[in-house]
Amino acid sequence: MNTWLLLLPLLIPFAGVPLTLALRKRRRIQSALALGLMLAALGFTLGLLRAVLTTDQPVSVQMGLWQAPFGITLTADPLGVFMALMSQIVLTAGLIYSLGSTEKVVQYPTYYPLFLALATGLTGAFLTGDLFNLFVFAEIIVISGAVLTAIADDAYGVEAAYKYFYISTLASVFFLLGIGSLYVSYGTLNLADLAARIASTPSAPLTMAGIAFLTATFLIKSAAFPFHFWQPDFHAAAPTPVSAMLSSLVVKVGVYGFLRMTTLLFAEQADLLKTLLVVVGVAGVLYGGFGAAGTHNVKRMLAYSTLAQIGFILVGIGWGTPLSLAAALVFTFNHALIKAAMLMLAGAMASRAAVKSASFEVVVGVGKYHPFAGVLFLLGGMALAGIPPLNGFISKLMIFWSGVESANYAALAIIGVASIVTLTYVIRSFIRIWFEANPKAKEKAGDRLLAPALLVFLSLLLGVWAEPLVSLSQWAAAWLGDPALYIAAILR
Amino acid sequence: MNLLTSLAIGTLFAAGIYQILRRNVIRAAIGLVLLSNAVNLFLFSAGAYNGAAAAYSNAAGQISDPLPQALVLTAIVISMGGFAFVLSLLYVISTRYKTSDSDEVKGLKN
Amino acid sequence: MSQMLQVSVPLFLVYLALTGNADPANLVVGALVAVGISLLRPKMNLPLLNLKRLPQFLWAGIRYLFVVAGDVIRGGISTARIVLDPNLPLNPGIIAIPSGTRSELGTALSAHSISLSPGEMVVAIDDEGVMYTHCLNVDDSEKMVADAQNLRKNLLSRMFE
Amino acid sequence: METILQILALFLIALGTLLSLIGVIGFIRMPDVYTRLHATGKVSVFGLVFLLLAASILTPLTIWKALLLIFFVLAASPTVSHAISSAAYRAGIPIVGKRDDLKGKMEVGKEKDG
Amino acid sequence: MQDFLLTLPLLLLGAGTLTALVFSRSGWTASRLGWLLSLFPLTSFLLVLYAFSLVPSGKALTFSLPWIPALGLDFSLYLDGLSALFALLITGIGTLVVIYAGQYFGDDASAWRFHAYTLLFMLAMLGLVLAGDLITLFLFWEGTSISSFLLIAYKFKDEAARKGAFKSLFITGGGGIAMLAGFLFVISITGGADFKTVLASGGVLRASPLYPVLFTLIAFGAFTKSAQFPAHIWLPEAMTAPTPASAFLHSATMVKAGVYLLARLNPALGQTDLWFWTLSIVGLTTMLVGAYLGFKQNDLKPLLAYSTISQLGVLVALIGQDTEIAFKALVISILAHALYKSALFMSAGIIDHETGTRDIRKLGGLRKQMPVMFGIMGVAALSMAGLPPLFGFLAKETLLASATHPSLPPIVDSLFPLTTVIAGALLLAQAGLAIWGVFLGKPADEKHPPHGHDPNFAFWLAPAVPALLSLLIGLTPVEPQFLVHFLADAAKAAYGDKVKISLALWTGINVPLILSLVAVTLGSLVFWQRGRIRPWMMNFLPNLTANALFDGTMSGVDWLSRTATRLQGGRLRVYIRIMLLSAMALVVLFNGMPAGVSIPALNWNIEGLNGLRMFSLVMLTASAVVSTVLRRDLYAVIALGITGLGVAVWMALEPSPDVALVQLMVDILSTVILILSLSLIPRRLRDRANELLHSRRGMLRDALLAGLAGLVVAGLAFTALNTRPRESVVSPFYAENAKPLTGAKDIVGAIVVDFRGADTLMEILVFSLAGLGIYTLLHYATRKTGEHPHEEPERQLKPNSPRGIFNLPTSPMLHTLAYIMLPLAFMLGITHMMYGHDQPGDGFTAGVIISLAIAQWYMLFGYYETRRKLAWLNRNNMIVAGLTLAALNALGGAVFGGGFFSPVDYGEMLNLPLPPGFYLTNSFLFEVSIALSVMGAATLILDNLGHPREEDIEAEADLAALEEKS
Amino acid sequence: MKSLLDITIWIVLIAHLLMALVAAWRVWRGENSVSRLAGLDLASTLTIAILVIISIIRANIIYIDVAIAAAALSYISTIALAKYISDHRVF
Ligand code: NA
Ligand code: NA
Repeated sequence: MNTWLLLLPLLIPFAGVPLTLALRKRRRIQSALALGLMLAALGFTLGLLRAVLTTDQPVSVQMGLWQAPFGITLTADPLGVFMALMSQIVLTAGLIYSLGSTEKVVQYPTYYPLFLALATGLTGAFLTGDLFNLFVFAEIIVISGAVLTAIADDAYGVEAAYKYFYISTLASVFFLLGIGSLYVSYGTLNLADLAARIASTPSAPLTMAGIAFLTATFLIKSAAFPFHFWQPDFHAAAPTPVSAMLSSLVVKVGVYGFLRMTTLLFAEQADLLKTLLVVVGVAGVLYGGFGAAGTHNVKRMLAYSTLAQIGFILVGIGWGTPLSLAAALVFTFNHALIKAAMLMLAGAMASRAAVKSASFEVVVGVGKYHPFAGVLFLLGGMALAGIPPLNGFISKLMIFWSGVESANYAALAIIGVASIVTLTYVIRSFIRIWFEANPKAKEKAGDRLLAPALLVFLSLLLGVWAEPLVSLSQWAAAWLGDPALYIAAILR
Repeated sequence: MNLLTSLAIGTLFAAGIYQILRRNVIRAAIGLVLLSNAVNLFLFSAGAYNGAAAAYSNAAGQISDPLPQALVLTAIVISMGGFAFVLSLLYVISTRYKTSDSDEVKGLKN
Repeated sequence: MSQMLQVSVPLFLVYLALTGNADPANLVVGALVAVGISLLRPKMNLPLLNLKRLPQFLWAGIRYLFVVAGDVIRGGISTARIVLDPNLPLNPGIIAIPSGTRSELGTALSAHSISLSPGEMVVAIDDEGVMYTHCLNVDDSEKMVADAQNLRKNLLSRMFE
Repeated sequence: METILQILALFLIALGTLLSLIGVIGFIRMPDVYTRLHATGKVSVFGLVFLLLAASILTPLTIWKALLLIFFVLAASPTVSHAISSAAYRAGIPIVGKRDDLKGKMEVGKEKDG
Repeated sequence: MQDFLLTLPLLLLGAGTLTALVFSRSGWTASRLGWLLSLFPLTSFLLVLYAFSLVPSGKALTFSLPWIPALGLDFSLYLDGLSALFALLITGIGTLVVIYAGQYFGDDASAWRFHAYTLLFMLAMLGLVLAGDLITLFLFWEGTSISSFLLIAYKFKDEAARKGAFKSLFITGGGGIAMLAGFLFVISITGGADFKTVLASGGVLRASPLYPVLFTLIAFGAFTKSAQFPAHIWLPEAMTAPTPASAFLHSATMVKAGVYLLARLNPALGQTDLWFWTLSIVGLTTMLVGAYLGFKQNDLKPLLAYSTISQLGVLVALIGQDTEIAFKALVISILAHALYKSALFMSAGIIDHETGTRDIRKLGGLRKQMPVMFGIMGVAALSMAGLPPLFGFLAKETLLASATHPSLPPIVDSLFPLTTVIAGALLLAQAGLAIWGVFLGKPADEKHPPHGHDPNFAFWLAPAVPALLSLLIGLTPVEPQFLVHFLADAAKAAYGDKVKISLALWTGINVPLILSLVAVTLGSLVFWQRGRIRPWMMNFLPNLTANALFDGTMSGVDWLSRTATRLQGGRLRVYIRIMLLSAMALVVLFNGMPAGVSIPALNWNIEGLNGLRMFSLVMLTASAVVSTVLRRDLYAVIALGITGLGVAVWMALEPSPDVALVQLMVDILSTVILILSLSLIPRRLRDRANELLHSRRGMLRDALLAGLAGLVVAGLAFTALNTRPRESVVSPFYAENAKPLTGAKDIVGAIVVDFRGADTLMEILVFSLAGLGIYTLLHYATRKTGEHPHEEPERQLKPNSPRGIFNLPTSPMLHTLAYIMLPLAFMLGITHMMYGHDQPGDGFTAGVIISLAIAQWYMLFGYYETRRKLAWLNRNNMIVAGLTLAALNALGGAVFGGGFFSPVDYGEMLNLPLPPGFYLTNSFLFEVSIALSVMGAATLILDNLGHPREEDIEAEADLAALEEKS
Repeated sequence: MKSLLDITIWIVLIAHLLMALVAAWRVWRGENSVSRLAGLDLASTLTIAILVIISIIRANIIYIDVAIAAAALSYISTIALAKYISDHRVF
């Protein structure tokens, strides 16, 4: 039973690719089917979470029943299922938005197949227990994301995809170099097995090289400063529903990678890495914050903001205390919801602008006719800035708290100061779009607001009733605290 | 031999990087191919001691490590697909930006 | 039907060559595969050959092969001599050789066998079936190739008319 | 019998390599593209053919499979030389030699370097 | 049970907000709505009163609800004297403000928004003072920031409102963050957030080494909120808010939040030198600055705002003291100020509303037209001036009393009274300015005297009530005991010890009284000489404001932002260089280059095939390098082809025939598509970009960078080669089990389709996505923008001209070859699928082989003829079939083989008579599905890269339909 | 006899690799695109030959299977290049 709970969230979107492609001539059925499949996958993921929670044991499947470490392991440990659930929720919202989108791209026959492929890649990346398999899933994410961006209505989509792809290729190269280094040192690819062997012989000739290259890889994947260059362009140019997924989920693959590195694979050697993550994170918080305040386009602003928010998360991982890890997880989850919602709102406003663009001088004053969107945007912005009663506040509270408790005052001070910048750009953009006047702005229909409304509601809910998410992440963080448990659960 | 092999891999990698850094996008694309070749060769050298026999179950004597070979197969296919996609991007860029100079492809900035 | 056979029978043989076992099951599978592939064939303008002329076809074909082989050896030796001669006695040039047929296949086969033999190489072919051939030594190629071509031509015409 | 076959194989290999060598020497010595194509396109191919025959003696390789491979090579290589030479002519690469029946029959490219 | 009582006032205000929203569409006028909505704050006022009557003196009423147990956080409320004082002010004045706002907006039906914001703000404010723990307090604290942002920006059409709103939010928000950090420090020290714990652990807190930090953070938060110098600058600009909002925010409530916080935490954090000095200095400075700047104003509202600032300074300074009298002064001043300042603000609003201006230069002589307002405003102003017999006088007396308290340290004991007197004098002068300017004096230009008359009762009722109260409390002969105890409780809560309160105005001739007289005389002098003094003040350092600080910060932020975004310059090559260097830096940082790279580790034995390896290595390296130096892209591509061959040979020698085969196929495929894109991108474009043809700038730098990277990788490979084990950990398993478990001789093949089948499954997805992506990009995304128009069918050669490879049709020779090779390629591919488990080749090679044969057709017959001749070629459906089959096949493993992806031998199951060496397993089916999807994708790639301009029937139809839609 | 055979084969293999190098050299220094193309063509023929020789040395026909596929397809890239050289378009 549990086997299927683990397999289906991955298998359904995968099978959805050919199915929706087969239905490419009947767009209505195609899109409905895509949403249906995604909802089904989400349902099974919830079931999976329940299974893992009740048994407090990871669910794992050996593909083809080849026992670990020889076959490929699918693993839903608390962290994995946590991330998978996050992805599926946001992906569902993304599909809902696509159904109501006015962009041409959603009408292309391959849009939904590509979207489901993205879903496959994300779910798989979080649920696989094998290093190389993770690489493959990451590649699925890269190619589907790049394609979806290249075919965007936005004329710059191709450029964005081109830059993203080259930089991702760099990441893939680093990833393979890292995998090779670890394989030659430990002769295995299964994460649990690898972790066990690294623990027993911490310093093989190429261990550190492996760490270095994996670090570089995940720094690119998580678009952390100074490996971020692809991100603002890419997230700004993609079709709105896609950019929402990219900025909220895709960068989390890197975050996930660092969580695995610091808590599972290199639990012993991770001190340097953790320090590095704090430094990089702080840099990202500053750079992203100021970039967001300085850029000329709402979507870009939100992309830069992702850079900053990832910074917060990396700092949390770097501090590495149970509380800070839990904080990082809560932050990860909440940011996914918020950022998706905000990008959707930005896109929705762009779709209502005189010419379809998200740049400020176009969308300024467009909010005049859309007060509801304004309320959503203000709430989302508050969440982003960590203002109660929205979920962003919980994230900020926990990060700050863990900083206080682990006595990391320097970093804490900087990110504290930087987080006022968030408030600045959020409020400024709100003022520009909803308060300033623009003669060109006309009453105009655009993308539907259902999806962002749902996400904002969820953010509000998770702010007011934060207990479930917080305890969930503490549970996951507790598991991260003891890699032996994970290893034992897989190699049993 | 090891030294020569590793130097060859390094040279291939360097050539790839150098090409990727060319302004002519076609050269940069060629760089992608060279890079993936270099990485694949590296994966080979990450395999356990390369034996005298191909990795077939009926082979006599020490066989070469099959796992990296399988990984390389996957990596080749993946990078092949990506490479083709990049080429299509380059074509569109050349029509949209009327250039094949990667330095002139900077509509997205700040 | 005969079209299909003309495609699938050779394919069947190729299958056998590739798999290299004459197990009855393998013959069946091979036949199925061959037929299956021949179903995908594009409509081709192969000259029909009816089965009662098959032996004649084969006989002509074999002779054709020998002619070609002869040319090849002859050309090979002459070319080798040229290449290895210290002062490279070349007299290259392009000469026009009419294939004498307008059918694509016929021209193609002639051009192929000419090009196969070292020393001559068809550069271009026009709709009349004239093969513009590049030769290492124009003078001796001209006449040799010419009568070789006659031989080929009537062999081909016997194979398919 | 065994030995005879091996001697035959040895002969074939030697012959094949010889042909390939001739091909390469021609490839180096010949004055222009067209003449060079005679060397590469054919001679070295026959070298390969003889090697295959030898292989069918020395290895489990069946003669049928060898013949199939030979067929591939022999079918392709003349055609390829034809393609290359026509491309060269079309591109406007001049031929060495006085006689050229093809001259003026088709429009050719300006640039001397395809 | 009674605890729940505390939630009711909050719930009521929430209900009020919702009611306002509900009535948004009703079209009710603001005044009607105002009356209705005023019931909510009124009721909660009464409820608070009732609840407080239940509180035993000196105790507190608490309510607590677990909020985030995981973090030990509760949502808790807390009612004692201090919170009651503020709660009653908020709800009481709130009630009046709602009514007043109703009148102010008259029959404007869109003012429901304002009502909603007001009630929302009231909710937040009430929650702030009723909060029972630091976190709950913070929740409401931020709430007040946001809702006041909305109130200040209410008239968002004018820029000043937007600016003011942003400024207040920025400053108070920044303070909020600092405060949160401070709270977290407190919590981590005391181990609890609720006030019971915090107030009880003052000793621990003051002793903690972190005390200075947390004090600074919390004080910063409080100061920003309570507009203490230099953070006071947002308050005057917040006057862009509609007057009802100003009256509420800036008299009774929001600005007092900081005061409340300090008073609340005084027992825990107070009574230290740091506390005393900081609060005294900041408070007194603010008092002076506010009083001074206030006297410069001509507009009534800023004038009142500055006097508020000055008052807030007083309050802060008082909290700083450690004397009973100070806290007596504190509570009295809070009450007094709330009363007269709200009255004054509301009156100012009425004046503005009736006469259309608030400028005291334009106003004047209105006492006849507006007697009632004259009365109300007069009383309030006198109270502000601190003249008997008004409540304000008492406030000032007690203030002076604490200013002259003997316990004060030197210097302060002279400065405190001095500043108090000066400030008092200036405040009196300001009060005079207001009254004189509006009612008594003459307007600046006599010709246009202001017109206006008293509004209706409902409008002036709101200011009348507090004004009257400040008169009554002063005049009452007998102290109202209730009030006394009430204030005493409040003061006790703040002071932490009993505070004796008396409301008697006359306490005999004493120092405070004398100082008070001094202040009054001084003030009267200043007012009398205002004609001289104010112009001088205007000219004296006219732009000496702390705004410079704010603007400086803002422009700093902007500068940093511009710099940050400038780093994103748009040049991919720059990005890659930076990333590459950083990555190499990482390798160095992690010390990833092991010492294994040492010459002794060399071994030069050229055994086995090493010699040949060397040749192939030389070949591939040489051609790779050559491909970088060749000038023409075409040559580089050819050289790349050689590199590919070299790699293939090396792989064959490794020995790994499977990979060598795939490498060969891929080498051919990538050469072909590279040539395709050469033909797509005009050569002049490529040459213009080719540095080898002109500028060589930067090439050396790139060469160095590349060399560095190459060295690192070489070192990596060298270490790997020298340290790799003779036998991997996992591979022996594959070697032993490939044949028995999967029936495959080819171990690599077994890994690809069985042991690690999941990788392959996803790999073919990637490949298919690439194909689909190219198709969509070239036939949909770029078509809709009409970037490359359709081309007429291929150029034809003119009849009877010699044919070769060039143009179309190509020569018969080539046609024949194409005809022969296609079915052979199919056959080859099928054998790869069927026997791939025993020999090199698999589904992927099968797919590529067939696609290449088809590509050859495209070359030799052209697009349209090929599509016509190979009608069965539907790429998308091939991908559909391939991926579906792959998924089903994996499921088949689960159904028949016991596990997802498990090997199943259908042939055996159905005991079919299959030829030896061919097994109808799901591995075979997997190969088939791989072949199908790869074939589909590869054909898509070749076809679309080769013919971006030709029509694709399916796409054309789709796009046509799309056009109709839009 | 056997050893003689071995030696010959080794020599042959070295010879082929040298020839491949010659071809590569021609690609680097060809007087025009077509002669470089001819070099590539020669190199791929020699690659097939090398595969055959390896299979003789290893007495293992799996290399022949590789060679077959190579022989069946390697000319396609040559044709593509030729077509591009002749009129700057391939398909
Ligand atoms: Na890649
Ligand atoms: Na295989």
